[in-house]
Amino acid sequence: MSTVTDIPAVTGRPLAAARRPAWQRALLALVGGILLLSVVRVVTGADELSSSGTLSSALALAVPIGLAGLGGLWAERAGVVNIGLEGMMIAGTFGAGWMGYQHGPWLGLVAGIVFGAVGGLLHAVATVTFGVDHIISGVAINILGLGATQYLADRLFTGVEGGGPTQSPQIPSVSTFTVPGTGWLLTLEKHHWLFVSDVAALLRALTFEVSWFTLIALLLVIGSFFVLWRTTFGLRLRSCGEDPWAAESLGVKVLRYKYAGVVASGALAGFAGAFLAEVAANVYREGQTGGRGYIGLAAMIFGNWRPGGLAGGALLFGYTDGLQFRRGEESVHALLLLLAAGLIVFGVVMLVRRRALQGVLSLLVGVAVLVLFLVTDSVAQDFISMTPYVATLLVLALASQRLRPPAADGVVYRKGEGH
Amino acid sequence: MTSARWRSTLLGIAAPLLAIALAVLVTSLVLVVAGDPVGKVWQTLLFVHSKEAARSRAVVNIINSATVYYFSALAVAIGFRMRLFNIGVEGQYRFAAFAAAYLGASVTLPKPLHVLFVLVVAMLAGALWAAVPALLKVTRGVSEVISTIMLNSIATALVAWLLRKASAKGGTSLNLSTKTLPDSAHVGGISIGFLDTKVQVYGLVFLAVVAGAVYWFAIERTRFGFDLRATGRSETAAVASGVDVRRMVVAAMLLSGAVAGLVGIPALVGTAPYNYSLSTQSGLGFTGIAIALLGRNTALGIAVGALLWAYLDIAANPLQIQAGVSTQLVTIMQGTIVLSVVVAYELVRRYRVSSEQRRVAAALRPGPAAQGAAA
Amino acid sequence: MPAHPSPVDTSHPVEVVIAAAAPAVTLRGITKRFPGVVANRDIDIEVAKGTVHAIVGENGAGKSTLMKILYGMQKPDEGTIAVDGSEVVFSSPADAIAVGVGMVHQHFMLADNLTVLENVVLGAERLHGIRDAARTRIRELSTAYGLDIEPDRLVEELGVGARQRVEILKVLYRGAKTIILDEPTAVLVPQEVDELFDNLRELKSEGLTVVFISHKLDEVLSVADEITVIRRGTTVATVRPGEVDARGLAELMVGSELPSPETRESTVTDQTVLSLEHVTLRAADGRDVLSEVSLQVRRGEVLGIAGVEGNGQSELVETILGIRKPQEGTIRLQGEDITGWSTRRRREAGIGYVPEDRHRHGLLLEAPLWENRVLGHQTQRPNVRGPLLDRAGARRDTERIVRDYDVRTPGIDVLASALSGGNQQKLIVGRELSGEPVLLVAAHPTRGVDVGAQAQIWDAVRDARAAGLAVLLISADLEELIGLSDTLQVILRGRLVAREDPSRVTPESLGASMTGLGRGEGAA
Amino acid sequence: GCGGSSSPSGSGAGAAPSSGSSSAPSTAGSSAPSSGTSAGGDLKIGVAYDVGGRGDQSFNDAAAAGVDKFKSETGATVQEAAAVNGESDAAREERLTQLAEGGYDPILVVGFVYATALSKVAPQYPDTHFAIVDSTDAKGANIANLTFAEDQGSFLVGVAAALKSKTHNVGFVGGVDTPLINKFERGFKAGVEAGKSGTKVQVKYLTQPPDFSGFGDPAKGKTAAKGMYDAGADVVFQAAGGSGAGVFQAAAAAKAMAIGVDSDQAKTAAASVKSVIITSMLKKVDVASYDFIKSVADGSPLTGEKVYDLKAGGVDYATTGGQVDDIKSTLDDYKQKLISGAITIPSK
Ligand SMILES: Nc1ncnc2c1ncn2[C@@H]1O[C@H](COP(=O)(O)OP(=O)(O)OP(=O)(O)O)[C@@H](O)[C@H]1O
Ligand SMILES: Nc1ncnc2c1ncn2[C@@H]1O[C@H](COP(=O)(O)OP(=O)(O)OP(=O)(O)O)[C@@H](O)[C@H]1O
Ligand SMILES: [Mg+2]
Ligand SMILES: [Mg+2]
Repeated sequence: MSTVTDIPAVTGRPLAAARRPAWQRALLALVGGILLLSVVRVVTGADELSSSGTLSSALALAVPIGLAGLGGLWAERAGVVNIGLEGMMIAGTFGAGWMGYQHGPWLGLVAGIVFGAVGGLLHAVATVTFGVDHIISGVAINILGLGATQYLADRLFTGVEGGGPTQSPQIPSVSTFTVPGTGWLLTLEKHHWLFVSDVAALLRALTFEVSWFTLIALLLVIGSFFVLWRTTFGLRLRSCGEDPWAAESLGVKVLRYKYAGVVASGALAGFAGAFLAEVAANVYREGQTGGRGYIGLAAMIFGNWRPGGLAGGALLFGYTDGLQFRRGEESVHALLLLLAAGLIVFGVVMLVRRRALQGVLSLLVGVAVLVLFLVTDSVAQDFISMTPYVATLLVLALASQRLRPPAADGVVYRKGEGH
Repeated sequence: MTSARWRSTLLGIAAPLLAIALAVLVTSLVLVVAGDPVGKVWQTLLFVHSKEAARSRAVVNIINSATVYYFSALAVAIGFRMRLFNIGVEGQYRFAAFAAAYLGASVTLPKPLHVLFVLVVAMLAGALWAAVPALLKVTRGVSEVISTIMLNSIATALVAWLLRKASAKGGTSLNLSTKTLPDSAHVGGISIGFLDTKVQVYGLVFLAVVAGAVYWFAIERTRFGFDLRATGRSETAAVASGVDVRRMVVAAMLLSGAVAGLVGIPALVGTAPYNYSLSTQSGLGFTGIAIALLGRNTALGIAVGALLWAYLDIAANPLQIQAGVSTQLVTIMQGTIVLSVVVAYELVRRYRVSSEQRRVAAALRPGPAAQGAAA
Repeated sequence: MPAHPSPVDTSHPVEVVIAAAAPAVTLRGITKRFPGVVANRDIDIEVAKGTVHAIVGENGAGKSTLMKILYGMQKPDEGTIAVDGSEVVFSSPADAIAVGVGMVHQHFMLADNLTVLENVVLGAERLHGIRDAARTRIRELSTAYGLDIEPDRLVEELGVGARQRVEILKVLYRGAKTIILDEPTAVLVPQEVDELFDNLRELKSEGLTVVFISHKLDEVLSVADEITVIRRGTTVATVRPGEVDARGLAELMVGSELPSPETRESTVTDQTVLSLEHVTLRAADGRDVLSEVSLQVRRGEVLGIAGVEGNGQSELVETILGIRKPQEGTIRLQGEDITGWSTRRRREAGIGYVPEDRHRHGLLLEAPLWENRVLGHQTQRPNVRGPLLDRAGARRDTERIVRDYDVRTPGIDVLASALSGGNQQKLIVGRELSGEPVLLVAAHPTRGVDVGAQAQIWDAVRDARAAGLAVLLISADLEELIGLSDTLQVILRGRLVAREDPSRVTPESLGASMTGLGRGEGAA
Repeated sequence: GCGGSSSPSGSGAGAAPSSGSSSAPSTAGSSAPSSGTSAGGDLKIGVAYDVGGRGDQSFNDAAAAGVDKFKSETGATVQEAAAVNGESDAAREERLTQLAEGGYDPILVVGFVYATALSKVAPQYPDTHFAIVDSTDAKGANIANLTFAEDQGSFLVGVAAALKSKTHNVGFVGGVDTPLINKFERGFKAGVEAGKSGTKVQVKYLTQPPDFSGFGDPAKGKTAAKGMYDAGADVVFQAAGGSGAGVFQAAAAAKAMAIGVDSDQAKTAAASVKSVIITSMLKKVDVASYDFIKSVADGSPLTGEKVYDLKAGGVDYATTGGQVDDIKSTLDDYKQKLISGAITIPSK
């Protein structure tokens, strides 16, 4: 009976303390990522891979997706699945267009947010008050958002100079800011040096003619993290998504927090819509969201229901989406090299972990992609438009997925009826 | 007992009736606010002033649309029954419809076999496209919500490319299409005797009925269905009971994809131009989600939902042409109905609970016989 | 304010002696109806300040419901609540907390994915914020009451004992004056129970009031100052421990004798049903969760596994069931190597399974009882015929189980979630003993089950054992473990570390060897 | 539909056409009382629009402008209906049937997606006159196929682009990758090559069918055009419907040039971007629709294929803003060569 003392306890994990803090890991990943990209750029000569133009396009394309994802985050952290983001986003584009063309972009933004929030409110009434299945309500809101805005646009924009049933008149532009004295970044970028130029391009993308809306969006990501993880309000809201009955048993007014989360969710989706209408374009246009609400939802899941992760997901999508517009044939071809490297590394890792099938498969595909890269020198137009979707799938398939949705996400909660 | 049964049937009818009342109310409100002619709209929607022929055509068109929706919703429902969210029916059916149209036009077979061939190709192609998210989920843990969203877009690009490669059109045509299916692959329409119209019901409407019956039977009456539902209700309990959840994920996804593959087929083999082209109907996968939910994932409920949906779709034309109201009203109504139905069911549920409590309270009074946990 | 019982109340067989001070809690005429069931009917209870007041009753008697009403989680249909002599109306637990009532639920009310700190401060953020001040306060309380709680751990990493202590800490953190504990001891080992009772006495000495629910009557007698018995939703007696013994209490509850888990004559044969040889199971991070476990269960034998929760019992069970695959070792059932078999195949081969967490692993809460009868036996008669469900057969057999195991339910079409915890358990046990299994893997088969039903379950297990069933029993109830087992092994940190003789071991010495302190014969 | 689009599937399109649509009250389905008295005043005209319908600021609007012109001249009755995104052939068929059944004649059908439906409906109403814009797939004695030589018009703006480009690098942004938009691309490329041999042409389509959101996603248009300008282009031709607004924005931001489509967009685009639009490829659907209705009113209805090419004045380039005045003679030269057949554009 003396042998037992040295056996490790069964419960409990290796302590997280041994790992670096999250921000350090993120920084490391960022530097590693840039370096990898830089090497591929130098090897392939595809300069668009990390040009400031590509990166600023990536940012512009990522913002609406990220905002929608952030909307999803707020709702789902409060335990309400929000598949209605698309509809709320559509409402946002309409609100921004309608108010924006009359009273300028800032009031347009407010209207976009309010319209999105109204969609959120409807979702909250259905799911929280009436206990309706969250998916049903979300689908209904997508349909309603589409129908109602088209109906309203027909009523409100027809006959207005520059407008029509499918689009609003022009909305005045949102101003941008440029950090003064950073012109040298461009010079540096133009040298195409390994790593240095890529970093310069990144900095330039973040400091040159950036829309104020973009800045607000970035702040919202950080702000969401702060509010949800560092405040009482956030703790209560998250507890409603993890275990509403436990929260209820401690006197948390669960319904109220769920309402707050879902309405905030709608407001953020509305912001995403306003961004599309006012920054990405200068009009409300029917069908302008083009499924970005769903992509936002995907980004949120991709990011494991965390603001940093979803921002990463949105940026990945925005980057690969933007890249196809930047000498796509050549740039996407260069991505193949990156992909081949990824697959081969993954295959080796899998083999080391004795998962033969996955390892061999991945190696084979990796080599095939490498061969494809070597024997071709561009990717056909026809396939370029798949880039962001394929890239997202591949990253998900290669990254080990330990998804952890809020435990009571999507569960219909009725007051006083917990088990 | 009989009076209790009466009550429960009554309550069962109450929910849909309440839903319709709610939807009518909300839609009328929208009309009033927007200043559209409320009375005229409802008359048009009910085909009050339509000619006999138009009404007959509408009936046939509703059945045809509903047939197509039915497959789509059924495909979605198979996944839903085990909490698998297949948003990818859209991509699956378009990929399958293309494959079936293309391969169907490139073989020569005698009549019944040729139709069978087209059906089998469609189901296999749908299942193949659905296999990707299934495998990604079970081997790499990729959420099917993400992968199916991505695969819809990938299918769009892929099919567009294949269609361009395969297109039989040329000259001045601005369409792209596969070759026309030969006669042997056509399924004749059915004329409904008492309806005064030349438009015919898709021959494959029977396949939809059969699919619904098989679905009901498989889900409610077989071991497989039990395992599927058990997984949906509690994955942990299902695992402990011996269900191999990974295998269920793959099976449900493949079945869902196979049924999705059928979505495009009634129109493909049932009406001219018997090919897949740029004007082939799209968006059915998303409609399927709404209808599956509307029908609460049951075979019968989905049938009712599909008919209702189709009816509103068909009403869009007269609404524009006769009542002068924008077709978006139909979209608003569809959204409203989905919400009304679920809200109505919830209200009826609450009423049922509270009336049950009152009943218990009343039953308690007489004496100690009614005491106890079991009432 | 009516601080004293109204004159209408004359139904109490034993009158409560009312203390001079206003009672901590007075419940008057509480009635609560659920669809199909009256959970509480005209209940009257008075809890004196600074006492431990126990509430006992059969499964489904309405104890939990009553406590939820007192805690503001459910609204009574009729009746009044008074705290410290003044009448109150609770619309949510917040109101109850505000007047100093706290509750520990038996089904933990903890969010797994939040830290201990977050779970504790939730709803009481105003006291010490949500960061350092709160952390300090938690450490203080933890030390003061010997709770041994680390605020920054995720709750999902904690074992049940620790979770129970977190629940208590939650209540203490809020400075509750009246603490409700719903079956707090069901998951604790004796040492932990003792610690808990020490804590309760300490709380009492500080003037706090404790309302305590348990099915373990000797525990109740040892710790309570007053005991209220509830039968079928209404109060039938309030007694003091000195006035009654366990048997008397049981009779008040159910009108039957207090049963004992003792197994009479041995039925052990020499035919091995289950054998594990050097089974090692590793977690994802490579650590051994089970190492080199070897054991045998024979026909007619009950092998008891004793151990503090979280030492690999769940993993052992799941490995035998095929839910987890061991990295090394062999599992045999009746001589056949089943290591590579699926769970389904194992269950078809005759392994019955009573899981420790009935809500997660044992039931489809949203399905009717008869479908729950099918669960786990989807390929066996009378539930199926070939690939088809046999609804009639399953329903008939469900009715048999409801009858034979005294499952209190309005019918077999109600959802499993509507049954009280104990009745859910009876249904599961009944199901798993159906269809003549060769091996029963039972984790805490009588947890949360009242004394009457407990006896029935024990009898059922004994009968099956006599008919040749092999049983692997895991239980936190050491009396049950010692009483039922033919052989006892102790599991500690994934290893079988000791073998005990159930005819000689006492709960105390067994408890000691479970924590690695005791001395037993070394075992591999 | 959720991931789909709501944009014209028929044509790359631009802003409102020149002729009178902004002044006309454009509530769908309005049947104004006849005020005019000239021939055709008792005509009941039916119009089936493609997705987007009247007021889409695109080619549906162009068709509507022709109808409006006729209506204002004669006081004819007009009944309109628009397609729904991604609908079935049966739904299209029903729309045409309802119009025909309602006694509307002539019936103008806008968009190639109607071809199948029209070829089924037209034979059932042999006395009704139909015309379909952008398709030759539906044939019949009572069908006029109104098509346009988009490639010729695009050729001319291609020449203009090549001549105006200082970087010898130009771009083409197509809304959706369909044969119709491919036709614009082919013409444009040929024109660029003719204008200045060796000029680089960057090509990008925003979406693939049946995802028609490429016709209504200005954000994508902007990103694509920005990518081209950043990669050295200084003129970009857009055939991207509603997404074109984004192309103009990108041009303005890059201080570069853009070319509009369908209507004279230098007139109708937002004030802030008007100056970047050096010319537009004009596709005069209004002329075609007016001609067709008039022909029916005059008793000599058009049938069969009618190609609106340069010769027929169906396509052209715009000169608003005077930015191509310096090369006008060259452009007109090419125009003549195209008309005479001295230059032909490959059809694949
Ligand atoms: N929310 C509810 N809905 C319907 N019935 C309920 C609900 N809560 C409790 N019941 C029923 O009320 C009765 C009393 O349940 P309660 O949980 O209070 O019993 P209990 O005394 O705690 O039993 P146990 O000892 O098994 O825990 C049971 O019949 C139970 O099924
Ligand atoms: N919404 C509900 N609908 C139906 N039944 C419910 C509902 N909520 C709770 N119940 C059931 O009523 C019973 C009382 O719930 P409670 O949380 O008190 O469990 P419990 O009786 O303490 O269980 P245990 O004995 O395991 O501790 C439980 O068995 C629960 O499943
Ligand atoms: Mg209880
Ligand atoms: Mg209990």
